Amino acid sequence: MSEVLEPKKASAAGTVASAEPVYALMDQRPADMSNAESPLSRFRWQVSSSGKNVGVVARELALLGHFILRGNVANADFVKGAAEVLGVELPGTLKSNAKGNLVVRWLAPDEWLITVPGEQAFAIESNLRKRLTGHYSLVNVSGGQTLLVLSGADAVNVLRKSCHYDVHDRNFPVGKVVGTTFAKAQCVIRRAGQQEWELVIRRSFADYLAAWIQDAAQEYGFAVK
Amino acid sequence: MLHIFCPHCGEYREEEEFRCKGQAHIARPLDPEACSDEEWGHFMFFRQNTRGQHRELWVHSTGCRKHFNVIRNTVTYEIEKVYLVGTKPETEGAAS
Amino acid sequence: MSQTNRLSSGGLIDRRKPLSFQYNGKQYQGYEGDTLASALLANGVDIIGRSFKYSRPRGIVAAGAEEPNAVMQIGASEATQIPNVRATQQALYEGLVSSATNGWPNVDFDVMSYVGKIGGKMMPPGFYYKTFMWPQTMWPTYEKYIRKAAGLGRSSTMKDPDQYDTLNHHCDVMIVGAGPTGLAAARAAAATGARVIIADEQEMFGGSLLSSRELINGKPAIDWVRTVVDELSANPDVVMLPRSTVNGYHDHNFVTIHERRADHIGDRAPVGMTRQRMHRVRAHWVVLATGAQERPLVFAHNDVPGVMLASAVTTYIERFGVVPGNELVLMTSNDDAYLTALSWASTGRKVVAVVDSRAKADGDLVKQVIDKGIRVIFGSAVYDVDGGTRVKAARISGLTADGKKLTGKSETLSCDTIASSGGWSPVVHLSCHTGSRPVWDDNIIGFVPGETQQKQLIAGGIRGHYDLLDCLTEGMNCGYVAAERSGYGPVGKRPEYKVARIRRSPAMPLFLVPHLKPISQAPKQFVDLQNDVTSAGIELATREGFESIEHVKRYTAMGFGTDQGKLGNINGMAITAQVLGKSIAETGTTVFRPNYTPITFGAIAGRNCGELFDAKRYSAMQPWHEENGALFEDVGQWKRPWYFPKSGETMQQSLNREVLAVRNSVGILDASTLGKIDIQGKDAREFLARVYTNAWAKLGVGKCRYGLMCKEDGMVFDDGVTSCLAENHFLMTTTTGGAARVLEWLELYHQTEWPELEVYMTSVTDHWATMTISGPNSRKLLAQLTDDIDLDKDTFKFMDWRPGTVAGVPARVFRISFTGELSYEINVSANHGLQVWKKLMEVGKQYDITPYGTETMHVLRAEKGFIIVGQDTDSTLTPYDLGMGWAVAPTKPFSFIGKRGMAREDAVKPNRKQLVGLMAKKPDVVIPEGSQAVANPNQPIPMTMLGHITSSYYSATLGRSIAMGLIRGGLDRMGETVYYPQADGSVIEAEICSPVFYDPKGDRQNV
Amino acid sequence: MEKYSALGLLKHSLSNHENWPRLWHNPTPKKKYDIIIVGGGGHGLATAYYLAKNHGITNVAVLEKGWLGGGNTARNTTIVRSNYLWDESARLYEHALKLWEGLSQDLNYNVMFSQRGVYHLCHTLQDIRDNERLVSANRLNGIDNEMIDAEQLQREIPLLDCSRNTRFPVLGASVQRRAGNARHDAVAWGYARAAAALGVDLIQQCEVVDMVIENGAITGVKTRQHGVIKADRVGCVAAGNSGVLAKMAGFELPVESHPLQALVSEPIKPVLDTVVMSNHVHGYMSQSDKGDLVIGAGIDSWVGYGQRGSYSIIEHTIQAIVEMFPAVSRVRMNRQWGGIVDTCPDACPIITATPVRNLFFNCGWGTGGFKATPGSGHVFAETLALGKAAPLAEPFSMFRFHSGALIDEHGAAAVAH
Ligand SMILES: Cc1cc2nc3c(=O)[nH]c(=O)nc-3n(C[C@H](O)[C@H](O)[C@H](O)COP(=O)(O)OP(=O)(O)OC[C@H]3O[C@@H](n4cnc5c(N)ncnc54)[C@H](O)[C@@H]3O)c2cc1C
Ligand SMILES: NC(=O)c1ccc[n+]([C@@H]2O[C@H](COP(=O)([O-])OP(=O)(O)OC[C@H]3O[C@@H](n4cnc5c(N)ncnc54)[C@H](O)[C@@H]3O)[C@@H](O)[C@H]2O)c1
Ligand SMILES: Cc1cc2nc3c(=O)[nH]c(=O)nc-3n(C[C@H](O)[C@H](O)[C@H](O)COP(=O)(O)O)c2cc1C
Ligand SMILES: [Zn+2]
Repeated sequence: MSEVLEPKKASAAGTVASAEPVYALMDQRPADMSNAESPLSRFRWQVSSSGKNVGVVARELALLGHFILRGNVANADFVKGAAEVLGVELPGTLKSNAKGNLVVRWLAPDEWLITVPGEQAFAIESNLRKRLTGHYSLVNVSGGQTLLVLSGADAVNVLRKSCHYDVHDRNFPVGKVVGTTFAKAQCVIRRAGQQEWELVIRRSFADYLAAWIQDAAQEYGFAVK
Repeated sequence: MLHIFCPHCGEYREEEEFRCKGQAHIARPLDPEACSDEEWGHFMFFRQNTRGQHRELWVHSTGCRKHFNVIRNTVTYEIEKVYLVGTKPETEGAAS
Repeated sequence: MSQTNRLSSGGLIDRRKPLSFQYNGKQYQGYEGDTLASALLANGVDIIGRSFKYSRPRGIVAAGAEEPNAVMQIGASEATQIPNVRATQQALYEGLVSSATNGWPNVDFDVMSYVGKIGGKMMPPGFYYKTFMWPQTMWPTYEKYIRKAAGLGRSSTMKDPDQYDTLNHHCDVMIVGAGPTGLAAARAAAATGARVIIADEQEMFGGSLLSSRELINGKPAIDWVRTVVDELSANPDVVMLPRSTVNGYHDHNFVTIHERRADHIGDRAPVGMTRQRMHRVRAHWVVLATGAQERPLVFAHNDVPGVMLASAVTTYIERFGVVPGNELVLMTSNDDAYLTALSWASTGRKVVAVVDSRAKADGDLVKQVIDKGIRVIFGSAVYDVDGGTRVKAARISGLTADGKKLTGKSETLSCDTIASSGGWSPVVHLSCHTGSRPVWDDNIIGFVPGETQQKQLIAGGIRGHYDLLDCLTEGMNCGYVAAERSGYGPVGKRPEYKVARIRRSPAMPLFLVPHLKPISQAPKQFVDLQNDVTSAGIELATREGFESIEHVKRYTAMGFGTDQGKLGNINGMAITAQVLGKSIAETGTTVFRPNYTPITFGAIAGRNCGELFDAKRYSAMQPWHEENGALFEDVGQWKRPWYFPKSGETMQQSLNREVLAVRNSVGILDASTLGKIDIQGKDAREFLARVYTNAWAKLGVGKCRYGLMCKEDGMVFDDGVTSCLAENHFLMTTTTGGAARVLEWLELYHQTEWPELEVYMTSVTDHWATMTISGPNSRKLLAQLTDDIDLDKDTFKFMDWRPGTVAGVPARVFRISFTGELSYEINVSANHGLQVWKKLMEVGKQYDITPYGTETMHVLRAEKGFIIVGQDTDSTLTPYDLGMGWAVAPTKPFSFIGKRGMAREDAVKPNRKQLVGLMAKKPDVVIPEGSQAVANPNQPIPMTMLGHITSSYYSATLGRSIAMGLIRGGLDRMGETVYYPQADGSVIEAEICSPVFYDPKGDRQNV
Repeated sequence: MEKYSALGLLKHSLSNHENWPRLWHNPTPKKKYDIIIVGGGGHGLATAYYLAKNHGITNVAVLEKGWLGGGNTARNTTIVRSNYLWDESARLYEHALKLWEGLSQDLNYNVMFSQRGVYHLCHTLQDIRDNERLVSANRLNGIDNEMIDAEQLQREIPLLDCSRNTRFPVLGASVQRRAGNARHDAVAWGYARAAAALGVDLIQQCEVVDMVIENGAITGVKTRQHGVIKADRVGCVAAGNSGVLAKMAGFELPVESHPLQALVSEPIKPVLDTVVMSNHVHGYMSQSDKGDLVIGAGIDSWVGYGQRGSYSIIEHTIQAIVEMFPAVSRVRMNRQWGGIVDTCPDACPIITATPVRNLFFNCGWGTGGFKATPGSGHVFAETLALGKAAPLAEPFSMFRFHSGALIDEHGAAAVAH
């Protein structure tokens, strides 16, 4: 494709003046969450028979609010605004910032994943919408993905069976975030603790990945919390 | 198995995370209607297919999803340089 | 059975742990620490197989990866059969079941060997190219018999009960080979804090030291090995992989290692353990410490059981406590083989003579042998062997100084074992995998690794450096250098190694021992034992013009076997050079490629089989579909409900029921798999205008529009509905299969062509659960589930969307239709998809709501003439060809993608294939999809074809069959008849019509 | 040329095979030829043979930079079939298949052409539709091809897992029974021998490094080893290196060269006596007369001239093979290798005049040109003799990429073969 050295002027053909809101905002959580199904809520885990040492523990952090935020870091007000609303700075390359239950992960130079407790989702979305300026995008993807935390001494080995990213302490310190391939899917991995790895799992791949993970973990002893 | 430096992630990553999108720097004609069939066909299909130092476009598809350019030797497979879309590599290698 | 050849002491076997095993149906005993080969030798088994082409009896030749003969069938049950296992690399375990691979009726008495004996002369290399040509029709018969003779071992016919897996690694220093060199390197690198991996294909670390009598720092070498192994094991940043073959060295220092985790334990892996594991390593630096393999000498009848490699004999004695014979003749061109004579003599068995091709030699080892009173015959060589199933005698003769001719009288030395050594060939294989070519080094009489692109260091035997002290020092230095270049060290104090040096006299380059007769007339002198390649065969190949070493390889099959020519290749190259009058350097080598030794398919596949072969993608409503008996269709990685049969129904009956339910009341489809892309930014509209063929400037908020996407060539590649959510906010849908492709394509254009456009795209395919309710009762149904969406037909019009609440869940409802009926696509966050679906089913019961799958959806849309990209299109069709010119806005200001392409000379030709409707003249005949149309079914073959049927169904709505298809110039041929000749000879007649079979005005969706 | 026969073999065995004649010689190149063919692969050698045999043009040289047949001809998985979708390609490949059917006799060299059948598996409903379309088109074009269901398939190929337990169950297959495979090296050697016997100069270790072009017409080529060699016409048949040669002549081709890999197992007793290919799970396999399972792997997405590709491609291929043939899980892979395939955007070859007068190209066969070897040589010889495209070659001009008259065979070509 082309080498764009001098960006052409955007054509203005598309813009029509209108009083309509610029972005659609919608609280997508029903008041009654009792029937909600997270991507892994129905998965029938096969855990190791009791008595065996447990090297890997899986735990789903279900039904959080997930948002993809995109914007330009050169826009100081966007960066500032996001930090104001989120209470943490937008993290730089391959990093995450967390404040309580709110975690912001770097996904790309202009893209972050924000996860928050489900009940705060709409408030944060609204506040971001109110505060952010310039060219940006904010998308609620809460129904499309979930977090699965793998912990235990052998969690790292499950990762090594599943993706080729270097998970050694020296390369993957706590707090780092990496988007990579995982089995035959894509996955964002954050090291949440010394022995804690948090995977962002897309809903449609959830059964496959869960089956993959438990299979990989069997030899170490596997439990689900 | 290539080991590719993603300039956006600032790290080397495994080839499986990327996809090669072919020759780099193929300018889409600014006025397609002014192109002859031959010129348009050339834009779409004809390629340098360089043996040696080759510039190509890659995308970090399972990572940051960003495109970038690579100078790679198609015989030795060594990657000589990686640079952002919209920039020129600092040193001009003799494109062969 | 007694182990007649077993020594009572010595070696690294554990005599307290006897193991019984089976070979060719008989029980034998060996010990823990044995290989199958050492155990067979201990039991005095001579013949372990028959050769491939001539069916000659063969014995064990080597002790490692270079073994060409002892390839056995292993496995106690059908499902655990493993063909072609090298006995020299198979650890013995209790209950191992093995048998020889070739030989009929058995290896000791083989009928085929007579064919080989009689027909051997008729079977020079390439004989089959010259025969079996007449009569032409006989070839399949000839081939059947050729194939019967093919192959070594046999594959299991059952599913493998074992599992395999893969582990990824990254390291600073990857060390291949755990001989003295590799261990010294690992120790050095690890001391710097670098991350180190060291792998060796043998059962334990130590390499050549496992059979060495040398001392390191005053202690037996094996003690040093144990110390280093303990030291490395204690370091968490060192990964140690015994029984692990580095099978491939790939570009950018990517190394694959095949670990046999359970092959030494039993017939199959213990429960909970994978049988084998592939390690995929990305290394900063690679140190190759793969050592050297001994080269045999080539002489007549050198394949008779009892002819072995000198170093292998040493290994069997020193490491396994096995003396593979009683009377040894040793044939050598160098000093090292004298070690074999010393070992043999130390067991109390007889060394008949050492036959040394050199006029003289006075190295330390030579002196020791002479001092022992062993007969050493200088300036001579073994040129022929007596014996059929075991060596009976060696024929020796004087040899000229250049090794080209025999001189003097010949003598016959009776013996049962001939060990030979023609020097050493560095194990350069891995260094060549990434394209580097080895170079010949006259000093060491061998090929060494050539220049490489890789971050690779080489040390020890692989460089032709065999002195133990040199190996340790070089290994250590490489370890430090590799670590330092990876950013570690330097370390203060380096270990010191004290090893007594052995003085060696110069070796002689000798490969083929001449015979009294010329090569072509001499008895067979085997070069590649597995493929029965002889020096005469090589000579013949060159005589016929096959002069390149690559031609020689392919014409003779030299190096094609499971040993990949480890034993024979260099000799073959030397012989080729000799007969061509060239130097070995000029002749060169063939290409060494992965694998170093063969590795199991299952291991490479790892856990990616069966259920885990590929992701199965499901929507949020999957549990319901499963519970309600859906059958599934694979669409990309998705499993989509295909149809929902009720008990006793045929497929067609189900489809009819589902179709009519939609037409008459209401049906429900899980449409979640459609690709969905959220697009935001002030230039979103402009972006859409560039990537779709139609116009987007005026699409108002709350409105939806269908669009076609083309590639630059103007051919349709995806389609879907995009909705305006807000002024700068759109939701695009794509085909199920196209979702990822489309998003990547959009990003490509945005990032590389139009970065100035302010637009961001985010996939929301998984986020939204989408259920389509379709049919005249769909509004009524929806009305019962929402109180905040005004469903009035004039407010919420066709191609509108509205936000609101459905079944208590916030939703976006799109009034779009792929069935032609009044339809609503309800989108909710997928966390609530199942609950809303269930509610719809529950409330819909009163309308007999009917779930339908992709097949019914296809029928419904075909009744309306709606296309499915990928089924009705095939990347050769423009929107105009599809009769969808209405979806192209050629006057848009920007030259949208595809515009120029669809204006090319060929794309605007009048008589292109165009999509039309087709009605079989007999309404109950469904024209098979794929059928090709002709204007005249009676024309001779090849017929002129007009196009093919892309979609074809029985329409319960219309009570007849319908079809869509391509017809050349079809849009102008309405009403004409075309013919579809079928495989059974019948011809289906059909009329060209509009593809809109039902409700052409669209009244049903505009209600 | 000495005629090969069983009797001859017996005769020669009596003289210890000391008197076999050479299959070809190593002539010193002449200063000028009527026609130079660049590339001594199967296609180049076949072209030379048919030029001499059919057109009486024997003042011909084949210039090969390495050893005869050492390019993709030495590296392919030897599948031969003619069941292509579009009329243009179907005609070309069927022309080739007909020539295959008498090739051993024609060349007096047994190329072991074995019509053991080639199966295309269908795993999805769309696969079925595509194959039905192909079968129907083939039938009306006079090319044998038929659909069979999963049960029959299972009976015909016991090794194949046709159960419902696989990730992508096999729903059926199309099979061309006249298709099969051949001994690849023998094809090159047989053509070389026959061409040499008719007077063609086969010059190995002779790399073309430049083109001599005067007034828009080619007059010769410059070689690394032998300087300039003149010719009235030049035909380039250099497969993966076609782009490099085009560059020498000053133009680009709609071709990219990619690594394509293949691999073999150790030799085992016969378990598979046909060729099975699956586009969907992406792998294919046959068993050679020596007993090794011959497996074609996928293509790397990047341009590569190194005759080797990425390991991940091998992994995917073997996953597919184990998925299709679970019984071979314990069999081992012996060797892998790669070739450089010249791929065209429409997965169809280019047989063409070029912007340079008297210079012709035959390339773009990509992952599937072995099967075309006799037909390609036949048609290209005619093209070189005529000085313009032979009728069967006409649709395959490089200029179709201007007009848009592409012949999209991706569906039929799909996996590499
Ligand atoms: C792994 C693999 C599997 C395949 N499987 C199949 C299959 O199953 N069925 C099938 O039909 N096809 C298959 N193919 C494709 C097939 O191999 C090729 O299309 C076909 O062999 C091409 O033949 P060729 O004679 O044109 O090319 P080649 O055999 O490659 O010959 C071209 C020759 O040109 C020479 N050359 C290049 N540049 C120069 C120069 N500058 N000067 C002099 N000489 C030069 C090269 O050295 C080479 O020998 C496969 C290919 C590969 C790589
Ligand atoms: N001339 C001689 O006397 C002579 C000749 C050869 C070797 N030796 C002795 O051999 C030693 C040479 O030491 P070295 O360490 O270089 O070689 P080595 O032979 O001791 O060790 C090499 C090790 O690498 C392993 N190996 C090779 N390829 C492998 C692969 N692809 N994957 C996994 N493992 C692989 C081998 O199994 C072996 O264990 C010295 O001790 C020397 O005395 C002596
Ligand atoms: C159909 C076919 C079968 C092959 N069978 C074998 C085999 O049994 N053993 C082997 O070592 N190589 C086999 N090869 C591979 C060749 O050794 C070699 O790798 C290939 O011709 C490429 O050449 P190169 O590796 O020298 O570059 C086979 C190749 C083909 C095309
Ligand atoms: Zn990146």
